[in-house]
Amino acid sequence: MFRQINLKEKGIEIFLSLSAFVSILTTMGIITILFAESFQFFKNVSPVEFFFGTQWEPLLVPKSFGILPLLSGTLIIVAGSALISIPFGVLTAIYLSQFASEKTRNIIKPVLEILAGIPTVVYGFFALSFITPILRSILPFTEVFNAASASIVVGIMILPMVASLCDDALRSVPRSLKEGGYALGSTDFEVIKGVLIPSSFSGIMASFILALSRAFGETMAVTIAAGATPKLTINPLESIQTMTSYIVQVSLGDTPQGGIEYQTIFAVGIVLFGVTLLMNIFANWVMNRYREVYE
Amino acid sequence: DSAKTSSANTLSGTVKIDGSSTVFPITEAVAEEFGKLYPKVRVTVGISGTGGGFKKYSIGETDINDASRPIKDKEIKKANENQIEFIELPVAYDGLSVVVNKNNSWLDYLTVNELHNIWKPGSQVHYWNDIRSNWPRKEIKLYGPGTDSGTFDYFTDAINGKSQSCRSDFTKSEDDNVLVQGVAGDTYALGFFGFAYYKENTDKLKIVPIDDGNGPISPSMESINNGTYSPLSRPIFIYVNPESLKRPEVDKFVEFYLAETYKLSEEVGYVGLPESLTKDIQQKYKTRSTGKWYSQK
Amino acid sequence: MNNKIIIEAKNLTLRYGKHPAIRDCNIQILKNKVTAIIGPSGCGKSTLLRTFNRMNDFIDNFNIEGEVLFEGKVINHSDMDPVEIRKRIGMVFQKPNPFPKSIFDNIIWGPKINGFIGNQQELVENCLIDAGLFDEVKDRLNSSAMELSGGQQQRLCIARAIAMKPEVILMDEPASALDPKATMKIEELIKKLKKSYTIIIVTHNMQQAARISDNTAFLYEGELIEYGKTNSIFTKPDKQQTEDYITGRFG
Amino acid sequence: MNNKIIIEAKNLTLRYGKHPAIRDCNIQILKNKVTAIIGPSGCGKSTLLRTFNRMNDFIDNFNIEGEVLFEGKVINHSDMDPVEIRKRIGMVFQKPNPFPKSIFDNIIWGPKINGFIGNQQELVENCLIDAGLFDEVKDRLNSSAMELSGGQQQRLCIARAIAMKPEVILMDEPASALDPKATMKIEELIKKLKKSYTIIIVTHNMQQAARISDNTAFLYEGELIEYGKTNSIFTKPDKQQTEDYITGRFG
Amino acid sequence: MNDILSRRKLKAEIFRIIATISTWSSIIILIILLGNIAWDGLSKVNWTFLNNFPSRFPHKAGIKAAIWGSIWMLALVAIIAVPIGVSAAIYLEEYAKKNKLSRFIEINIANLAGVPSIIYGILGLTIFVRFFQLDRSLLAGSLTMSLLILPVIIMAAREAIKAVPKSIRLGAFAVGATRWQTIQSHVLPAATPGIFTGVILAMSRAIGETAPLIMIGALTYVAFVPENINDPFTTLPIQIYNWVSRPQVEFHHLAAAGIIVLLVVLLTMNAAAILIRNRSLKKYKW
Ligand SMILES: Nc1ncnc2c1ncn2[C@@H]1O[C@H](COP(=O)(O)OP(=O)(O)OP(=O)(O)O)[C@@H](O)[C@H]1O
Ligand SMILES: Nc1ncnc2c1ncn2[C@@H]1O[C@H](COP(=O)(O)OP(=O)(O)OP(=O)(O)O)[C@@H](O)[C@H]1O
Ligand SMILES: [Mg+2]
Ligand SMILES: [Mg+2]
Repeated sequence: MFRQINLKEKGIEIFLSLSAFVSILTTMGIITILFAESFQFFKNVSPVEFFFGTQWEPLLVPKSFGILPLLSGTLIIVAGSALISIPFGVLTAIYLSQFASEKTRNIIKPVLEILAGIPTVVYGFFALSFITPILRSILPFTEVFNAASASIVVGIMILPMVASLCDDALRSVPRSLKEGGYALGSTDFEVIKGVLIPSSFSGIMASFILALSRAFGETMAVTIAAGATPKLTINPLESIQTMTSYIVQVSLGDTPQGGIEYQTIFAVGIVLFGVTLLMNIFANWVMNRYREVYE
Repeated sequence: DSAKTSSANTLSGTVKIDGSSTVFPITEAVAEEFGKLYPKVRVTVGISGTGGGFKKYSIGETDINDASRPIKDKEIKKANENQIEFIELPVAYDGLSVVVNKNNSWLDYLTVNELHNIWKPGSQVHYWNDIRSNWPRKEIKLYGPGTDSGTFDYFTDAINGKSQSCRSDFTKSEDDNVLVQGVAGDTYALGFFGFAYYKENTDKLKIVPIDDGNGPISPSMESINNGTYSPLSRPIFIYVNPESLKRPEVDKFVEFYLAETYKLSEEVGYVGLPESLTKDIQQKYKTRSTGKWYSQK
Repeated sequence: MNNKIIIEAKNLTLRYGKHPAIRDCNIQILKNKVTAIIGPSGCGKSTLLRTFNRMNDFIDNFNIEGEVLFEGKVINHSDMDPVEIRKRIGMVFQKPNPFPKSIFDNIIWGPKINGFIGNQQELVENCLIDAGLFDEVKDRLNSSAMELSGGQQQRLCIARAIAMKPEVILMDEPASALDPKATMKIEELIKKLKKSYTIIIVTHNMQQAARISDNTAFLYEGELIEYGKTNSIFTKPDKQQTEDYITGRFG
Repeated sequence: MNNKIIIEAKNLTLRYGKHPAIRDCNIQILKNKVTAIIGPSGCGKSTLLRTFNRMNDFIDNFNIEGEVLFEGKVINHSDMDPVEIRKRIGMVFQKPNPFPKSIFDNIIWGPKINGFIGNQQELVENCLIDAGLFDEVKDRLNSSAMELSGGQQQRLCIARAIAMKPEVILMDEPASALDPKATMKIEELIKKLKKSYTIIIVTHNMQQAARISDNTAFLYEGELIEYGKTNSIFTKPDKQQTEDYITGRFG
Repeated sequence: MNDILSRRKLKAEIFRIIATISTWSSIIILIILLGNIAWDGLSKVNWTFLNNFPSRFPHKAGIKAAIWGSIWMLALVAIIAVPIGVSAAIYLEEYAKKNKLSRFIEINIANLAGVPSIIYGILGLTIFVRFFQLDRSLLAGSLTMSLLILPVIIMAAREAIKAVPKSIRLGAFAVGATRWQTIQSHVLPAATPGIFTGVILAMSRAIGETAPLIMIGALTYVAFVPENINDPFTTLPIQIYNWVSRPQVEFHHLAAAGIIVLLVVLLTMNAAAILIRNRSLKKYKW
């Protein structure tokens, strides 16, 4: 009777582990595809030019293959949208979980989640026809297509993700901890900053990772609002291009497939993959370092 | 006539089309009309770009490819590897339009040579008065479509003599509507894109007549159709797999396409081919003559 | 001995939803005294205690009727700032609830946000010594408080509360998770603190109540049955119920 | 009286990371007896107790050396199914941890997943009565267990454990949150249960240990200092440390 | 000292005001955005629009095929991705040992969340469309989209599961529950609100994605309603994207109308999830 190993339990565990394994298969698939094609690419283009070149015009004659402009474009968008979505998202989550009444919260949260479902094309046009004119009236030298307004809409777009997930994380902190904080005569702000946020740190970080990953991979809105101009710049008021929008542009464009122009998208894909990986490893490190477990 | 309807009612099957988003509106219009006559035939049209479309076409996944540029040698090679042939059929013209902002008061026309000077690789034109010295010394802002679009491909070929050869420091956007907004919002802008987008935005933009040696001509239905708007009108194509034509529904569809394209392309903002050319093309289709044809002409 | 009233409840009725947990309670807590609240489980001790520093604000369907006064001021109105009150009225909870931080940070956090500028190390050590925890944790002040045993966590929470040097300390069964030695330490601490602080303690331990408190309140099913000098309550209670409860003859 | 050994620890060393919480402990728990584990806070009582039903499996950096035997079989190897063990060795925790479900569901859940087919209402009521909670909650069996007071929650957890009718019940300070009346009920319950069950109880309350247990183990800083008949431990302990602790003269 | 207190209180108050303003400004932006769309599109949403297939004439064009395509796809994605995602989350939180492999899977999943959707399109095209020969079918599209949103579901579900107090699990184990019984009866119900948040966000993403579907060959002109999972299909965002990029302004208005329809579909889908979430939020408080 003691030796009996529960078959059903074992079966469930195996099924669950297979589900987790799907993600590994996905990654393997992606890496295989990316590497197979970029291998061809790097036969023709030296990695030095690719990683350190400052001009990206694989489709122009003469061609140039320096990825830095795409990288800078991507980073501007990610940084800009983080600047919007993280503070606003976290503040919204705090408002929802701490200040808002149950009723308000039950209305606001779903409403915000609608923001996440609006097709990104729409955000692009919203940026172009609403945010850019405002920017241009404040800073007249802003270009019609600019990274700033793209970052802003991407920030708005991923804000619900931050807000909604952080709200859940904050709410799952046991009430006794919160009370412990208040019992020391602290204000709402101090309890939030000193007790709630540290206690739900891993959830908050997870929301940032998800949201910024989305910003990282965002395409349509950026293409429309920021143009498709690869340019090595840190000026958010200029037109730029991101890695993803380059990939979409080429894969849905008129470029013939199979040539070196087309292989660029896989090389860019690899870089994108690598950069996300680095970002995630960093986030993971931060999370493990500062995670505080309760209970 | 009753015989025709009965055949229409019984004809069934699918016609798979993919390819350029530029050609899409025409193909869609044809499919819509065709569907009224042959309700049992399922016509599907995708938009994965000329290049993406050719990839699918060249492994036999589609019957017809919409293309905003002629097929390239690489693509022919790919298709040949899979024993897939093609009949190249021009279906309409798209006039590229060069436009400036409504507030641009100084520009009357541009010559082909001036355009070349502006757009050539390594161009030294940075201010308007670099083009003509009596124009204002204001920085010129250039707008153009994404470098992988058929429009860009054709423009560079026509103006700079070699496709994809171009200066790189202009503002690009994938979406022609977006370019419209760019030029409309920028007094010192100059840009180019498909004629249909100008036609819908005449109130926001000013068209630039082009002089190729025979006097400045603005793009219009007429000037594009009769070839006087030169060199910026380009043909757009469909590529048909002769193997698929063995299926009557595909055959009927292409036949219908060629018969109706003049009328339908105008309805969706493109310019129909001149009648003489249409005849040639229909003839070519009848004889199923495969291979690259237009660019040699 | 002064007999100044520091906290007073007037006609206090406390409800969770409709269910009344305290009914029409009137009680006066004297300054610099130790007041014990005793009564069977579920009689409303915690509820009453938590009302004194507005901890019940966090319970959704809680509502309050009547008045609670602190130094003569009504504190249960929403225009009264609970932060101020809680700073002056500290609390130790029934279930230990350390913050998921280091032991050191658990104690220093309160004083720090209140602008403490003295020697942090010293403060932390003194509080730990007072709470009888110092020896056990002196080598690992920077490890997580979550790794402490149940009793250690509770003593940490006491240390955390006294680090704030409040005027009143509310203790909800602070010693229930402690062994005799730690309990004795806490009792000594309470006796020491009472010179300068007012202490209200909920306890199940009659001996403890008898040992340390000056006054004792006996609650039963939400009603304050008897309140008076601990001596007299434990030797000659007025009410039969009180006597039954104290002698364990109850129910 | 039979003296069958039901649980036995052999050369048991328990560590959190490197820090040893129990050192080289050998102890034999007798069947149908009440064994009390006493000792100062942090000495390792909970740690030891939790090893008897493999509850420490859930602590990441916990490791175990030596053997724990249940009815002569080693149970601390990973090929032994802990579920089976826990069904037969129930547990009541130091901090009450009711499920966020109704009172009724809290009790019936364990029997239900283990295939109970009898009268649910009856079982729940009996367990509540045994745990001395029935009267307080009989009108709200379907309301959430999270709304109970601390002591009520603890009694609910006891009711939950006995509903499983285990062979051994481990109790980690089950009465620390209870008032004398409830405590007495629990003690009576323990006395009643001991006819058919084996009970191991961690307690801080010397009187309680003396009242209810047959055998007592005294732990100090991770070491089993003394173990024997409760009578002799409380009247003439072998070791000085034990005597000091019991009389409260400690430290 | 009192000075400090009033400063702290001021800080708290300012913070509260900032948090409130932040929230409401997001709402206002949403209102502007939706207002913009409604202004352009509301008048176009009518029966003809809902019940017609695409057309070159704006007044005749409709989105019947796209609506059904989207609904089919979302339903399939929900069936495929939610169970797998939640299972994976459970495995990682409750079963997997905290070792190198589980760390690797963890980082891997976070990383997948950042892979741009177009790459999933390429993956879907290679694997589902070509390798498994599913063709350009609903099934191929749904499988691709499921892979795309899996990381979102997994990560949100993991956080939700992690937030369930450990003492609840211990309580269950102590009455002889197996791991799965514990998960099923205590962990999952308590984690439901968080899981649903993840599902809502993921489905919102799935409904708005265009590029990967175009990549695997979801079509744009489809004049029939898909009848089974092997049929070709189109979806709302593809149709919207197509209309937006047309030169004629009437089509832009149709696009706005399409967006309204998309939001309605999204809302109806989410409403169920939100209801469940709010119901269980009330139940699980600690
Ligand atoms: N999860 C953990 N990680 C690291 N150390 C731990 C952990 N749990 C307990 N300890 C340490 O192990 C020692 C024994 O703890 P244990 O909980 O067994 O004490 P106890 O005798 O039950 O005390 P109490 O009476 O206060 O509950 C203590 O020093 C404690 O700090
Ligand atoms: N959040 C709540 N919602 C509803 N009822 C509650 C809530 N908290 C407590 N109660 C009920 O109010 C009554 C008084 O609870 P309280 O916690 O004050 O008891 P107590 O005297 O502290 O008991 P114990 O000694 O067991 O801690 C109890 O019947 C309890 O079930
Ligand atoms: Mg209480
Ligand atoms: Mg313990």
